[in-house]
Amino acid sequence: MIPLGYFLGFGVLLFALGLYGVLTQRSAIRMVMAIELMLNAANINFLAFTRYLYPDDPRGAIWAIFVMTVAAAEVAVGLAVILVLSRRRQTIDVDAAEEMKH
Amino acid sequence: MAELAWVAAALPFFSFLIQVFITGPTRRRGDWVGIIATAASFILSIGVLLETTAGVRTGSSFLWATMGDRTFRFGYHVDALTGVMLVVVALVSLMVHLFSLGYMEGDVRYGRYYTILSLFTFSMLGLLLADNFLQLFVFWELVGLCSFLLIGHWYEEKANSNAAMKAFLTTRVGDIGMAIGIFLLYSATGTLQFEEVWHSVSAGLLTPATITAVSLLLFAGAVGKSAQFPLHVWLPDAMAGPTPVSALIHAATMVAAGVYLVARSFPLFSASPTAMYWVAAIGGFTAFFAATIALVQEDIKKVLAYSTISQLGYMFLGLGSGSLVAGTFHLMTQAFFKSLLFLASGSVIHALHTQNLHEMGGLYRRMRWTAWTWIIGSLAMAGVPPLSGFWSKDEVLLAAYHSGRPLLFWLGLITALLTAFYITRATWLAFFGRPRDEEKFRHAHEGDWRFKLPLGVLAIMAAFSGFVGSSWFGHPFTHWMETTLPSGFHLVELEPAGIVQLLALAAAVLGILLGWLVYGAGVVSRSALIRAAGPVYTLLKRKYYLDELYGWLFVRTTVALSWVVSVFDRYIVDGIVNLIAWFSTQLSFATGDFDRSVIDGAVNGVGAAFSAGSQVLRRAQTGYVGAYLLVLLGAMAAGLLVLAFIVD
Amino acid sequence: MSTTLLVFFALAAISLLAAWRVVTDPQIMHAGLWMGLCFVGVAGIFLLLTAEFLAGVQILVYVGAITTIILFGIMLSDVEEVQPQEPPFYRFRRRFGRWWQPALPLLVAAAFLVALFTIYGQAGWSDLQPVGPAASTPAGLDIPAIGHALFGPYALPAEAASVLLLSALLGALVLAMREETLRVFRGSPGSSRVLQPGSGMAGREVNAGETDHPGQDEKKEVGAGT
Amino acid sequence: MERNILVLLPQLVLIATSFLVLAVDLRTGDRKNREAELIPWLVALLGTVAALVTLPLWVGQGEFWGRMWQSDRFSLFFQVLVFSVMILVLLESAEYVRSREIQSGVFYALILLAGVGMTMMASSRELLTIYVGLELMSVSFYALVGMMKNDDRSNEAAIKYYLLGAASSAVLLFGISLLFGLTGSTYLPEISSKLSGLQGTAALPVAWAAVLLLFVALGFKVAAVPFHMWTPDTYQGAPTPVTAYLAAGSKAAAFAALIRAFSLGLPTLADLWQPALTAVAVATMTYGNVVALSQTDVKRMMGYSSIAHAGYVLTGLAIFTPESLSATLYYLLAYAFTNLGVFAVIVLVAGRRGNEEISSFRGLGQISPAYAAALTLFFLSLVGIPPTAGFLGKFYLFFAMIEADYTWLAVVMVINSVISLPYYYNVVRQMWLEPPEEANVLPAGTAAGQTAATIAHRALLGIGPAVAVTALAVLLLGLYPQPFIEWVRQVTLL
Repeated sequence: MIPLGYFLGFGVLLFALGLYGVLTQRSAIRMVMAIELMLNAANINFLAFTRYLYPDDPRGAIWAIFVMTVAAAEVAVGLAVILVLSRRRQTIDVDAAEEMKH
Repeated sequence: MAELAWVAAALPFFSFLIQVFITGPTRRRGDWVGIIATAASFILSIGVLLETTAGVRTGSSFLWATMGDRTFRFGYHVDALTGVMLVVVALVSLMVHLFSLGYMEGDVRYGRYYTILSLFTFSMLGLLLADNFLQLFVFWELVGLCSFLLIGHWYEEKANSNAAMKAFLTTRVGDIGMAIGIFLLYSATGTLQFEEVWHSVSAGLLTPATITAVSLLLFAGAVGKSAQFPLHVWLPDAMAGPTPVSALIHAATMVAAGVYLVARSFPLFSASPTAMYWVAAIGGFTAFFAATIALVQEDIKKVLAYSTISQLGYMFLGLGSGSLVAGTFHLMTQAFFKSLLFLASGSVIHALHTQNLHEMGGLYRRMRWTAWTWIIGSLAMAGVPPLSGFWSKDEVLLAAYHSGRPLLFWLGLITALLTAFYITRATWLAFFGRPRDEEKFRHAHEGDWRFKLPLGVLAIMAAFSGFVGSSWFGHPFTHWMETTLPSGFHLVELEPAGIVQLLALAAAVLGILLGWLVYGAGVVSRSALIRAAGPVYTLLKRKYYLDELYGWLFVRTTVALSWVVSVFDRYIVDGIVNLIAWFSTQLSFATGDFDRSVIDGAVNGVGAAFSAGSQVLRRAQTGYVGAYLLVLLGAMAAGLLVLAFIVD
Repeated sequence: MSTTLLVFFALAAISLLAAWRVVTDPQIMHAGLWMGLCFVGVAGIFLLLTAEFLAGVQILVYVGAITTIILFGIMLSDVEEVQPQEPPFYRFRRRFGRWWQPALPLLVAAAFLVALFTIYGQAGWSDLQPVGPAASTPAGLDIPAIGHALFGPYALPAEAASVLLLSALLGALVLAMREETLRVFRGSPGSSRVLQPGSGMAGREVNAGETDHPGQDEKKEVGAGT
Repeated sequence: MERNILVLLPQLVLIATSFLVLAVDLRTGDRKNREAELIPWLVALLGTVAALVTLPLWVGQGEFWGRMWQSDRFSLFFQVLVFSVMILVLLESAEYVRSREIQSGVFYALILLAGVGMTMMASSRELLTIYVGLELMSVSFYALVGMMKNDDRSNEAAIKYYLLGAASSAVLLFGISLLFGLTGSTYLPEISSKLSGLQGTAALPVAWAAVLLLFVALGFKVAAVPFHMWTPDTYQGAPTPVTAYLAAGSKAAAFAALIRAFSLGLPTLADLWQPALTAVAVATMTYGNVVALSQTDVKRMMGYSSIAHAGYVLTGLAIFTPESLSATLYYLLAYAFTNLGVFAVIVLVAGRRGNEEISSFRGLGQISPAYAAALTLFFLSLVGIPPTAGFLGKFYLFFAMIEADYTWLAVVMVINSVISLPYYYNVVRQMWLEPPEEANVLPAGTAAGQTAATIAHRALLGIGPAVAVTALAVLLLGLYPQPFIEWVRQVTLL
């Protein structure tokens, strides 16, 4: 049987990839995608802990469902904001939005 | 009556409210409200004074806030010290209210002016009535705010609003110290009520180090408020405000709040010799230092401003030398004669529309009333008996004499001489001699009763208020102060010393005489005086030519003797006046320079450092989301690394 | 090496590879599709964790909804792909200027990895085996149990989540809709308001169904206004 | 499992009102008519007042809805605070929304829904409810911040807030998942008891990591250094009432969650997070104050000021005594009212002058002395000069610090408040000591500014009451604090 560490390690790798992605991208939509990867990593943690440590508690699964729901809502609003950006500036490069600084 | 002392503070507050909400700040109807309220406060204050000097001490307070198991209270406390201060503040405020009727007539912000005067009077009386440090601090900030608003009264001129800012910010520097001192005191004693703090001090609950630290920090606040070296820079600039305001706030009351703080906290301060030493040292040095600067000021208000700094230094010298009586007594007399001088200068400025002493002259012929009251004020300040300043200055010098710090005593004595000298100079330049500006002189005229009445009243006070502390009447002031001290503390009875009185009198007379010689009799012309500065400088540089003198003496005695006579002629007889005058001039130029470059520089420097830091740090905000994310997530990753490998 | 372990490694490899491509694929549309594949891989992992229901939800929500929204977003925003054909380090230098700064994202990610692996190791989670029988679904991941929980003790946050969705709906609607569409929607076509240049523009290739709007004119307006 | 609908009454009222606002907005779609335009606003305002009014129906302490909802004095306090904030924000919005072409119906609905999220964050001991409340608030704010679609800055602010917010919520979730793995629970009291059982074991570093990740996400919301980077940009770009809402409401709610999570769920780790929070608090207040010195845009300046104040408030949590927590709540109360007052005047001035540069406050003392005086009062409160709410808030914090032997922290805070003086003072100087610049006033007939008389008249709608209420609150909290102190002391007996 697969040890818990494998799942957790996979989650950490996924989170780290998301971390790397959100830091290197300039496209707003890609940043959103990278953030979704991070959320998935959290979900893997919730389910792996439930399966291995707390098999009788549905709490982890509930959390996973909420994370997905909230992620969908967040992505919807986020994309709308990005859409306005693309309409105003003809780009989804977040570096174009740097009028306010210092 | 003493139980109603708080009403004295409440009345100006109601006047403030009425002026804000009913008469409106822009129309000129509020002035009489303010005057009536202040007059009522004054009458009440006299009642309070009469009772408290008979030994009544009372007070009451209500619960303001409970934090944890501690309570903080707001209330009032009345004793003889409060009584004296109440009368001084209410009287000067009333006189300034009256004087402003004429002085501020037709001003664009007339209503606002009276409104803030009421607020100030309320705040100042509240400060005096406070029975704990917190309340004192609250009113301390409020008077600072009023001062700020009044200095910047004519803000159309940039210099005025800058002066207001400088005053506000510079005093805040002292206030940090004061706030920290209050924290320390609270953490050491668990209370801020005066009575309880004094009790902890006398019961020995505080370590000497704590007492010293708290005292010095509180004194930092006093240094800021009372414009002592090195935080004195704001007061001369504060002269940008209307002259009656200078008389009220920057001569008689608010600047004296620092002295009041130390006097009020006397049981605390006197428990720490180190703190007392610093109070005396800073006071003595400031007294001398400011007096030298006052010697060469051309602006009549600046002369008075530096003089105020100097006199406040005197009060601290008195307090620091261990005499509560000396400090507070001088506070009282100075309030009267200095506000008198300011109002008289206001009268002159109102008549001439200039503040420059060199554009005045001969005003005695045009403005007798103003001139006479000014002369009374200046004689009082110079310390001529039996005017008020004589008695209080004598008390301060006596305290310094007995304190075992001869340097400070001599500094005080020289200051007395310088004081007499510069006030004589100002008197002569303004009121005597030929008018230097005929055009202005022709238009000069005495004001109406609104000018004369306050001057007259204050002149009477400046002349006679000293008797309450004079030996002729058995030192009643000393007995009043005795009653203000909590049980366990006693005033040190100072043995009268004839030599001190004699020296003080001599200094005053000599100063006036020298001033008269230079500016009145014209024995030495002023241009010659300045020219003479060159050779005298060489003289000093060559150690008075002593080396050469000896050579001549031994080699060619006869010639040498004649030379010595000539030197004596030239430098001693002719120049003794020049020497003193020159010395002071040089010193005041030097200190003035020090003032401008070093102190201002330090104050500005700290500000500049912060704004430079601000400029650098704001660069971190690049505007790129990527960079923001990097900081956010980078901090997170760094934190995780620390947790994983370092914390254990 | 057991079969399940092989399957795990295969799924993990697919997911991580897809995730890597999300970050690096030069075509943003492809990146979106890679993200979908990654989510599918994660769903497979959920199956290995015997969370069948969650795997289904993952497919439905993440692959079916979120990936689709993102692909729609890519199409609607319809601007040139900004992912330049340069290695990521080089790009980062352009943004941050200093030569060493491009390495920072990598450092951050690496630090996260190292730190968490260390911490997990200390917690003793590396070799932990599941409680109970390996293959069967535990009670906590059982569909009825989840259902009971969701509408039992967790009913309140579930209701709150619906309010959250409402809020997101409103926000997305008001932001994404063009001004004139909104006006039609609100029943006030003849509003006296002046449309400011650049306010309600559409992209060049809006969906065919929306061409009844004067998109061409607006495009000019955009050009003039921005 | 006590399923009492009454505990949720205020939230239900708000949600219902948001529906009503949307419906009314559809009906009054033709906005030529000024009165009709105000109907959605009025509905939202009345709904919020109704929510506030239902609070006396408080059903008492206890847990409801399967431990998902905690009704106690703490939640009551924050509900009162949030609803008051909402009412004031709505008062400030009326004119702003009209003049900036914002979709009023959705705008007000989102404000109401964000309020529901905030109160949820404060009313639960279960991380799940806190998380959903946080997201409800955040999602509403993403849209609210970017509501001015014709304004590049508003959109930029929304982009920045959204991307950083989404990343931080991912971090939060990862942290919670670790906490769940360690304790098997996301219910704060259970977490606490499990963690105390884990003291000294090798698994503890996981809890530390979780604490850190939680703090990153919540610190982001309260704008603590180094998670503050969004604050100035978002504050500057967002519609001004939304900025006020962010500063007063969002920050208070995030502090509520932070206090709940740390004092209830993680007190056993206090040895670890207390020094860390202290360091963050000092860095936060110093950074905010120093950088604010060189700002020229008043909203941006208030952004940095808000960072500084987050630092002050964090000290209360860092000291972690019952008194310091009470002081924190008192400070939040004082800060919320003061800040709303400041933003009300900013809305007024920006409406007249067309921009939010500090120089546009020139001569306000002459044009409308009452507003200038009020703004001066608010700034005095922000600096902490008596006799204002801010002074008492700071004093209470100082008191707590001194009692807990943190006198040095009090000294740092005093020095900080002096550093902060010049930038507030700059605005005050512009108002009182500078003549008004006529060129700054927009010519008559433009959307924003006409004559001073018109302004004064217009200001009566919303801004006037908002300023009056906040000014009174600031004075009341400063002069007669005793009842409020007693209130917050009861609250922190969690």
